[in-house]
Amino acid sequence: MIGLQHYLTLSAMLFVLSIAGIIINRRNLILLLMCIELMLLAVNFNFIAFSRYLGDETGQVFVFFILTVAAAEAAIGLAILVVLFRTRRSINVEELNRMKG
Amino acid sequence: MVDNLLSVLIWLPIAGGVVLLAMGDGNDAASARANAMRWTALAVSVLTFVLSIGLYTGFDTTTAAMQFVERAPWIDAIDVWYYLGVDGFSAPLILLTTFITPLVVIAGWDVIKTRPAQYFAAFLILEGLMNGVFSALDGLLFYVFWEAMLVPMFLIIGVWGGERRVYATLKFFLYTFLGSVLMLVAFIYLYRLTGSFDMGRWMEVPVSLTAQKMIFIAFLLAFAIKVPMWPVHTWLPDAHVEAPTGGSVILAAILLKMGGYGFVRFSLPMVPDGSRYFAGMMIALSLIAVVYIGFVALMQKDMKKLIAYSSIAHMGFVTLGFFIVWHMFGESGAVLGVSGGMVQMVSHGLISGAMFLCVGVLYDRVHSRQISDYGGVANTMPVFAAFMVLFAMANAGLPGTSGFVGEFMVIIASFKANPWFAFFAAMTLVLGAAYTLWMIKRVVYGEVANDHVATLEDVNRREFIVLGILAFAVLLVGLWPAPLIDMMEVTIQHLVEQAGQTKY
Amino acid sequence: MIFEAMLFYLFAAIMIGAALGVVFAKNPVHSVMFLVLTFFNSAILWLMAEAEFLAIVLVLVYVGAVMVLFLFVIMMLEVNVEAVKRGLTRYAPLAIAIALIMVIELIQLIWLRSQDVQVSSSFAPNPEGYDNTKALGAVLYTEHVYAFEIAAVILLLAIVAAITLTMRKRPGLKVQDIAKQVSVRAKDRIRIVKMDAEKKQ
Amino acid sequence: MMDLTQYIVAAPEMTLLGLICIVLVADLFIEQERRIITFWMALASLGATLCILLATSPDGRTEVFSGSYVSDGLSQVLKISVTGFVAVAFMYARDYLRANDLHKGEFYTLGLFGLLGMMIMISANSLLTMYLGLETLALSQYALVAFDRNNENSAESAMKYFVLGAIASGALLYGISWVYGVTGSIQFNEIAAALIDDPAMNSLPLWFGIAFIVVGIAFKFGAVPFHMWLPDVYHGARSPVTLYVASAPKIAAFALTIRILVDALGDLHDVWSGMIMVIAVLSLLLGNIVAIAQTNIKRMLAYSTIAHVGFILLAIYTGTEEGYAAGMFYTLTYVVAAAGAFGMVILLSRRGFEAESLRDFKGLNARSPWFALMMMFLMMSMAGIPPFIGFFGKLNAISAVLGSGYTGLAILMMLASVPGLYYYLKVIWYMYFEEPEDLAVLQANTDTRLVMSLNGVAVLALGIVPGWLWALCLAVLGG
Amino acid sequence: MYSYYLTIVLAPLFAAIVAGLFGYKIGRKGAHSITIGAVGLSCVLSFYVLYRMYWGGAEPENISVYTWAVSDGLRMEVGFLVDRLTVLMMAVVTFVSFMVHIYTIGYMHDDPGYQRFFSYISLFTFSMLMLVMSNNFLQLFFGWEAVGLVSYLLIGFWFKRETAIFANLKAFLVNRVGDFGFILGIAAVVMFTGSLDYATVFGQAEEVAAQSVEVFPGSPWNAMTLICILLFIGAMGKSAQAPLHVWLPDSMEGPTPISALIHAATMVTAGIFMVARMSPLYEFSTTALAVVIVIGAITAFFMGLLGIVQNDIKRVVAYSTLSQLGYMTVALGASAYGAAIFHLMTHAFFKALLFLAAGSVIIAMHHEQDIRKMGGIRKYMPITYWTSLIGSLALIGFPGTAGFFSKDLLIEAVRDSHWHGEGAVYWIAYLSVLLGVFVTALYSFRMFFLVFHGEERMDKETRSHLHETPWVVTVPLVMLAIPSLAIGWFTVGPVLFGGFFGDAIFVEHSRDVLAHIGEHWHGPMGLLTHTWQTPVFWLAMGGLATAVYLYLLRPDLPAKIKAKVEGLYNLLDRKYYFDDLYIKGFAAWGRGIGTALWKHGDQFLIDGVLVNGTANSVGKLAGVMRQLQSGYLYTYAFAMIIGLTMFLGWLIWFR
Repeated sequence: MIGLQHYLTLSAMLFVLSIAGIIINRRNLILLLMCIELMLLAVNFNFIAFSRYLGDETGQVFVFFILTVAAAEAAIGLAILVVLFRTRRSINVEELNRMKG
Repeated sequence: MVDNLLSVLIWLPIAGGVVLLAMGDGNDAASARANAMRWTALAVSVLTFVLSIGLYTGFDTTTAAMQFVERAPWIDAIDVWYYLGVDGFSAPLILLTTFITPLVVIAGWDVIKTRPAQYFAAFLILEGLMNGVFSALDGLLFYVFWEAMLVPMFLIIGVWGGERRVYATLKFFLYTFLGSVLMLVAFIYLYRLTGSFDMGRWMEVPVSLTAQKMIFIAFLLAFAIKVPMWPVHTWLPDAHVEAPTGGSVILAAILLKMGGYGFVRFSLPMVPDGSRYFAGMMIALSLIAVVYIGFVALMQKDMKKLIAYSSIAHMGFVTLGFFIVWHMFGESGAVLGVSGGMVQMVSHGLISGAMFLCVGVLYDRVHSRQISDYGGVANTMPVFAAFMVLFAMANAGLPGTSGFVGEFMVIIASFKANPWFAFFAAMTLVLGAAYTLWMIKRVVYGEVANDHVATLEDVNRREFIVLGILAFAVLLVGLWPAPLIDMMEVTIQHLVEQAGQTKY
Repeated sequence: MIFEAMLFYLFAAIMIGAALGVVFAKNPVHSVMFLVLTFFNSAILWLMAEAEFLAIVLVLVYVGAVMVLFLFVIMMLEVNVEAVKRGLTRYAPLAIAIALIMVIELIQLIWLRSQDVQVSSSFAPNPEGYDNTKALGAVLYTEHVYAFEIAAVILLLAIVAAITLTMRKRPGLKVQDIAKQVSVRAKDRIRIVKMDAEKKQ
Repeated sequence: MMDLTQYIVAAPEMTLLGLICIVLVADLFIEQERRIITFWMALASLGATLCILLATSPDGRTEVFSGSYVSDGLSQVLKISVTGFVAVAFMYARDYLRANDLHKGEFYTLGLFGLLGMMIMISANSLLTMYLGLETLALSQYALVAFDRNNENSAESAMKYFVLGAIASGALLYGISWVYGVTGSIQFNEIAAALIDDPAMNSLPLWFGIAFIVVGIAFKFGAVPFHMWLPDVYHGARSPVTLYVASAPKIAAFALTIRILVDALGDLHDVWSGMIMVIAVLSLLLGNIVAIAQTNIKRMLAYSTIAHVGFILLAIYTGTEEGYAAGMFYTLTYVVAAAGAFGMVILLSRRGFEAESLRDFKGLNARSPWFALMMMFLMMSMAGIPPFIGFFGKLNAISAVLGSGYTGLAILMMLASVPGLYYYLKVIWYMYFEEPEDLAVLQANTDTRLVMSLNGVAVLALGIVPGWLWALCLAVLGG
Repeated sequence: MYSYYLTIVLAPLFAAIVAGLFGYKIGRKGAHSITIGAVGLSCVLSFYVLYRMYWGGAEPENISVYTWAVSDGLRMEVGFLVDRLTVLMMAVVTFVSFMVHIYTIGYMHDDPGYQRFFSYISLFTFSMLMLVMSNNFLQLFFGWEAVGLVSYLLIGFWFKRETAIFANLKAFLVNRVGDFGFILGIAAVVMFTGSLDYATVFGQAEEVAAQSVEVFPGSPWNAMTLICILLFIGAMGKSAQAPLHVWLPDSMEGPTPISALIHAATMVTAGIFMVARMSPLYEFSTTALAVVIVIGAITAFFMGLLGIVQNDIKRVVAYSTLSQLGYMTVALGASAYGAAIFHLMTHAFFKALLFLAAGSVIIAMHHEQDIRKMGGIRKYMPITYWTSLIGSLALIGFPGTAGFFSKDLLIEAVRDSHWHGEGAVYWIAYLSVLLGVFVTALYSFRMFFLVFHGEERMDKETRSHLHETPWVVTVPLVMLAIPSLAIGWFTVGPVLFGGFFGDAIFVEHSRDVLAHIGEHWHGPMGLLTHTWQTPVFWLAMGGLATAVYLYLLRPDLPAKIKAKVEGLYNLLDRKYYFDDLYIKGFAAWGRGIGTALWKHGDQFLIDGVLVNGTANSVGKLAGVMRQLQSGYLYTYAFAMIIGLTMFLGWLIWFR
């Protein structure tokens, strides 16, 4: 039977995958932003699963707000990306190390 | 009489220092403004000293209770009080502080060329804070003064010091800070135990033996570094060498005393069992300081370093005097040892201060502290030579000078504790004479060694006054220490009782 | 029920595959496309969990707006695809190990240690006449009105921030000025220059 | 019909939001030369908010918006503080921004949005509100860090901040989802009540949720190993932004911690305290040690922040009211000193010159004894030397730790501050013992100087009368 | 009488202060007037006190001047104990000092440090008086060290001379080694009696002697033995007993009046005085007395031998002083305190005389001190010659001179003190003093003949200026020659056998050799008439004759003898290698330890490894740890994830 745990598992897989994506990626900052979207998706899975399991809409409301915030976040993230590209002419993760130590 | 005398002694110099800072930088040392600052500084410090005499005249030598007590709430939430008072331990040290500070001001009169206002202000503020350390009866208040004092000293060494001043002053600050952080932990532990920062209650509260040992070690680190005891002494020679003359004087004369003061004010009465447990180790360290450091001092090539090392050796007597208490508890001798340690502190304050001033006099003229750069100073500076030999003799513990009193009492008392203690302690008679007089031989006596020495001018009036006053003090304490000892006697008896109790 | 489970596994598998594609695709545009696929599949899975409203919102907002934004930025930046597609970081093996540990931890949690959750029970069916959208609407403007207002603030903030960061007045930019165009006169456009006729040499 | 008057307790937020909108719109119509008007409007907004805050001081605890908003003593004090610090940040920022052609109204608007976010966090009573407040703050901070669009460092640090911040909020959300899943509620008091009703909830799923939440909190504070954004952001952002980021948001982070870990999960102290302790100790050590190696004062202060966070977290770790109060006291007093220190960086900077290297402090005593003195006060306060206020922060924190019986931790806290002292002394050393390399006159305006002086004197004055603040902290956290 | 005592002590102090601080104001004349006046006053009053005490029958007085300090019930006072021992010492000290003051006017006539010198010797007089008049150990120690200080200052009076400042440092340090024992002795006294006051301490002597103390675990020492030996170590330093004698010959670097006053007559006898003063203690420890007698005997004989090979006129006298101090010490060890003090007194006169005479020669020779460059001075300096002769005869104990009475009886007392048993101790002591007599005569007249007789070996320049010294020099010579010659006659009886010292000296009855000898005492004439029966006389004459033969009749012989016994000669010439042992041994060793502890202990281990090492490793650690902050986003994220994973792992597996 498909139930809570299946959804949770799916969510967990997505979550881990997104994190792994962030760590192992050294190509492209846009990919990082996408991984973040994936991560939020994983969270949303969790909320929906729990919401259904508990029979309580609060979880879904939460998802609603997460989606909103994620959109805003994506906007700002992309804006920063644009700024970065304008100053650097690059969005390579490997080159993002002017400050360290 | 002044009401709130202790507060005045603390805040008057600090206020004076703030006024000096506010008067501005006065970078031109020759300007009338700079001159006005000097006189202000002198006036404030002398006034403080004059007022502090009231501490002596009004002192009741028949009681071990705190006197001149002031008490006002400070931080209600954690029961911290602005609580001041003096007893036989602190009153002489406050007098010493107020006595030395004007001398330091005079000694720095026209020697300090850069930022005289800040220089004098630093000393005045330092004086106030030191008085605070000695008169605080609230643990937190004590700690505040204790730590705050590091800041002006840090600046004095760092700004007006010699070549390697930064290294020296950082070492000084970090070393002493390292020592006091654990003391703070111990304070807070006691606070949690009693719910109060009142040092009187800390002395009464029962503490388990394990805790006492831990607290003792925490205290030990703070005070041993300050004293300094072997092997945590290495900051001192560096700090002394690099400090300006005034800084060295204050450092040797008063700052080191805080370590000793800490032992009698905190370690012994608050954790008597812990102290007893570690007494053997403390005695061993003290004796190592006397002997080991005596040998090390012998080989120094730098006068200030030599005196610095001799300070360590002399302070070894202080700690020795304090920690032989348990070897003869219940008999006579315990009080004598502590008393000797206390006298040694005062006396060392005068002598080492004077010695550093002597080196300062030479340094101002030749700009070298190396023994090898001198020789035959007596030819060109006879008066100075007389002073220097006098202080050297005092440093070597000649009877009739203050240097003898404490050493004598401690040796007598420690012989009773164990003849071997006295044996090693008395080695200072030989070692102390050896390193001090060998230096005198190489610096003061002999043929004129070089052109620098040939063109030396004898002490001027300013230097004469400073050295003369100190010489008088050294001889006075040496020839008639009774007033000093009477001041402390009852308090010490009380301390020995406290140290003998079992608190767990 | 079996059918439902099969569907779930099918879409879940596609979703995970698409997510892997997001992470490992070499071309960022492909990544975005994989991400769109992931979102679509999630929407289907959410529908299966009877969260219809959110499923629709996900498709509309995410796929419709956010993903387009991503694509737009990728295109705008004209990132040299070849230049940025080289391999993984040197942490990759370690990162995968850590990821595996984390998966193990989460599996532990979800399948073995959640005593209070009944294993493999499907969700309780919603009561008769339940309308997901209605139910959400009922609480969104009442119970969660404060959060709703804040969300509005966040969107406003996002607008302000994005504009602040990206809008710039370039000096050489050519823009139309209608008023100027309308009020233009001939003499502004044409200058008659009198020249001497060319001389014969 | 609902009783709308109940919403009066949320008046500060509402006022602020309204005023932000006014500033936002007004700014559009203000010419660049008169941008100062925006500054004054922003300050006026802050002033108005402060007035409203003071006017609506709550007696006891009030919940509105179906329990998602709470107003109590803690929120009151913290809100007043953050408002004040944002104002201070603005005052420091003005001249700097003008001198560097960065004087845009958006700086103030974004700053005010951030403040709104902080206030929302402080008053949050549900995980949802907390999350939204957190995002409001975070998003405005991302934008502020990237504010100087032509600066490579700013953009880079903003990017790092953004990505890591997003991961952290992702983790936080994941944790929230588990807490919600286990307890069935997102309201703090309901969670707490649920935990009491059903002890079976105290199990691994909940703990996992807590772990993820702790990650979010630790990130916000900048505790090791979630600290890595912090040095880069402090370094890369322009100094006024650094000042902004380093001051008020720390208070918000404290509120976040208290609201979630204490209000909601206070009974699970033994679950989260272990994690808090580990990250606190790591922060203490790493912050103090790595700071030694820094040559950039902003980076140095960043690492010192990490170390201070260790102190704050250890105070919270104790799980006692006294510990929480000590954490609050420490946070507030640290922020005063941090604001001053970054303010000094701003003060020393001028057009085209960022005074962010330690060497730029060389010989400050010769150039300006007064500001050298102020900087010394600030450094001594951070180092915890009495009688400056930083000392009392340390004192209370250690007292709380010791009071809970963690002697070893207390000793560690003190020992760790010894290397810490070294780098603060280094600043003083440069200011006092070295000759100036650069004899340029300080260019700051009178009011900036005044704020700087007040800030410097404050750490001393507070140190002389620290009692009221401590009593206040105890009172608002005393339940 | 209190004010008298106070005047005696303080007048020289006052003069010293005036001459020292205001020397340039009052001038040379002012300086010497005031100091001589003050010391003269002291001298007169001392003799008055002596007169009152001895002839006037005044009782001994024990007066407290002021309380120095009281702590822990231990009263530390400054006070005077004036009894018969004290008054004798006071008289001797002030008289010799007075003579030396006068003599100094001539001797130091051309010295720029004239006022300083007078200040010092007056200060010395004060210190010495404080020492002898003390009624407690504290003041004793004060005087003890104060005379050491003045000695230090005076040996280094010509501070430009490298040898002088070497000698004064050496003197002070060697004395400090003695004081090291002395202060421990005082500490032991306080430990067992709880008092510093003589009267109290002596009163408890018997109880103390019954106690024991474990100095080394498992070997209990008698408390009194410990006290007495420790105190005696102090006496060894001050009275230059082997092996702490090395400073005294070097101290001849000081001006000659000093050698006379301090290093012959007074200060060096302080040790003798002290032991005599402590006789109530020493009498309870025969072990200590045995130590005393052996040390004294070794000093008496072996230091005398050294005198034979010395060529410096003052050093010869100095070694003779060492030897004579040894005699006194032996007497102390034989419980013949009276004899020791009596010898001390006569020795003070004739040795001061010898030194001053030597000084007179030195003045005449323009500060040439090498006796090989003298000779035949007799005819130029008659007064000096005759007074020197008197002094030398007194020194060798020529019958009738003061030295004769004191030395003869001293040796007799040693001979009779059988209570040490007939073992090694007795024979060492007795043979040493006997053979010492021969040696004394030999070196004394060797010097005498080399200086005053024989061919004139000085250069022409010197010879042309050679003449008798002025009256300020010769008058003291004469004044000292008189008692050297005569004082024995009328003091020997009363001092030794007449109970002169009263209660001041305590001798346990069975050991009271002097009383034993006194039973056969028939006055000085009796002693004189029997003298040819004693080995002492013949030994002295033998020594004299040898000197006559070697240095008057066959002046070529000594060089030949020297060549033959070169090994022995070198041993003597290098003073038994004591200086080498101390300077190349102990001093170098001490410096080595110092360097080692400093360089390896302080600089390397503590500072280098522990302090800076820790600081550096923290710094290095910082450098390493900052590498963690790689600047790469994925590292940062990775760190967070690791942290998160650890949390989760901890919660699952370890909680």
